[in-house]
Amino acid sequence: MQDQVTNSVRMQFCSRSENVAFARTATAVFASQLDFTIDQLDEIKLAVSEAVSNAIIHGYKNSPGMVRLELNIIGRTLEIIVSDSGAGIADVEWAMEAAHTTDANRMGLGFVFIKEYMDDLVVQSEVGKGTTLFMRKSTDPQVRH
Amino acid sequence: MQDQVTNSVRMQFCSRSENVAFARTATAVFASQLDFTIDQLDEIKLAVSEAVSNAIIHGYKNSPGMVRLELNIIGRTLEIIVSDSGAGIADVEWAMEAAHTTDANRMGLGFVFIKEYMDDLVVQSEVGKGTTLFMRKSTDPQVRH
Amino acid sequence: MEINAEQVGSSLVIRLNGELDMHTAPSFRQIADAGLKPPAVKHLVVVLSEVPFMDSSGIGALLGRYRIVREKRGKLVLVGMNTAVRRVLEMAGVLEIVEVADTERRALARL
Amino acid sequence: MEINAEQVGSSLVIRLNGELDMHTAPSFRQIADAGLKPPAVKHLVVVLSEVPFMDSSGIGALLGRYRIVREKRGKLVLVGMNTAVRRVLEMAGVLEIVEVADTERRALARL
Ligand SMILES: Nc1ncnc2c1ncn2[C@@H]1O[C@H](COP(=O)(O)OP(=O)(O)O)[C@@H](O)[C@H]1O
Ligand SMILES: Nc1ncnc2c1ncn2[C@@H]1O[C@H](COP(=O)(O)OP(=O)(O)O)[C@@H](O)[C@H]1O
Repeated sequence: MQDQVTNSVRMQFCSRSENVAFARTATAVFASQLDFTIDQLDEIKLAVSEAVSNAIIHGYKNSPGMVRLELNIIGRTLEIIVSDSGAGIADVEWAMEAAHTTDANRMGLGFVFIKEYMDDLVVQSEVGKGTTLFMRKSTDPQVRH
Repeated sequence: MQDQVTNSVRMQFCSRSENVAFARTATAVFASQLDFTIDQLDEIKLAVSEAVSNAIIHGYKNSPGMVRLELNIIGRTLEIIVSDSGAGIADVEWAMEAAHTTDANRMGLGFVFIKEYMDDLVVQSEVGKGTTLFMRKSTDPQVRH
Repeated sequence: MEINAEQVGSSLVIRLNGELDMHTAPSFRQIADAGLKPPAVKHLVVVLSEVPFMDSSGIGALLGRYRIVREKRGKLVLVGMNTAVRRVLEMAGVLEIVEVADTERRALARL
Repeated sequence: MEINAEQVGSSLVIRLNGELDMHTAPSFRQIADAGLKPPAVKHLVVVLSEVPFMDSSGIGALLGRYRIVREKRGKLVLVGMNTAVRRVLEMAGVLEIVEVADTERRALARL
């Protein structure tokens, strides 16, 4: 059975560091329409925080741009799509590995956390065009996509 | 001195009753980037709750549609724009008066609350096209626009 | 929103936990109206201490129940409002027509 | 984020109040690095009991300070993590290299 999108919100905000907190909190508020546990909501907040931070830091290199965040409720699953129109990732597979980073001041943990906490992660990226992360998390951890 | 928009977020969500809570909470989270008091944040939540409820109830008459919510930080002022592409208001001046309502089950308090709690309210509406509320609130209550 | 309803003598006590708006007001309305059906139930006590937020949809739901108990020659008593909720109820003029009590026990003692 | 820093003997105690992410990490970093400048200050105690959230930017800021105290042959002690913060620090392997204490007093007693 293919569930329908029953509720959705699309957000677009400036690539400013204070909006990372906005993005993860707004996502948690929306996500609480499903019966996620407190721990699961914490996991969702972390994943959004990492994805939006990456869009600001790596995508837009801390200069002005717009980050998009789309949330869809599909049955008992929350779909989270974070995208930027920034630098893009040259080698997505490489970037997704633990400790792999192109910024010496960072640790390459973002994708590790997202993979650990989300049921599903798909990354689409094109150099010079931007990056989109498709994430899914179900209230029922048995469900895999 | 004309201040610039320093931060902004645009949201778009389904006209579902559960999104009223999402909208007011997300707005309060974004608004807390300015140094509003707790009371002022409560006032902002109420205004957004009324505006979004109206878009869903009167604009879309509880049928599917998209509500737009735009937040701009301009100096020490928060601008809140709530709009729908719904029914529109035939007589805006009449509708904004206390106890005026076109729905016998309601009380005509929404606009009263918004006017009381916001520094500024402008309503643009066209029958069959939709309604937009422009609201402003400053952390410094002396500032009027 | 969690809603707990209990009949105590001639009063219906409803304890709300959560925000009262257009999304949650319908269940409050339903549960209150069902509890107020029996002719023996005349009064309504609504405990708001765990209600952090209420807007005009919530106020409308309260005033609708006020009309029902008034027809029964009963009273509506509101218990334990926080500042935000008290302010909107005040602005709406609700506090001038309903009774207010500090605690559920005091509310019931008065009825 | 509120940040409170105090030198206690050879230790710098930093008490954080708020979420530690890319927005708030820079001020933590700045205040910690300033407090760790004096050669007499060898250890860093970070009180996390009022930190409801931390992501990889926060972890990066902590690990950067860990490197500084290690060069001074001092220790980094983390105090009072909630479940969410403990989980990400564990996943990142941070809890294997730093010290952990229940209270600020116990942390200082150990240094
Ligand atoms: N939105 C993005 N735009 C461009 N590059 C990105 C984006 N997200 C991630 N990357 C690349 O992937 C690498 C790994 O990301 P991540 O695992 O989050 O670690 P970190 O942020 O610590 O570098 C980054 O260093 C960067 O090169
Ligand atoms: N977004 C909207 N679209 C269409 N009509 C609206 C909208 N907002 C308000 N109205 C009209 O204005 C009237 C007064 O609104 P309000 O003061 O909020 O009171 P209430 O919602 O209780 O009716 C409504 O009854 C409705 O006719």
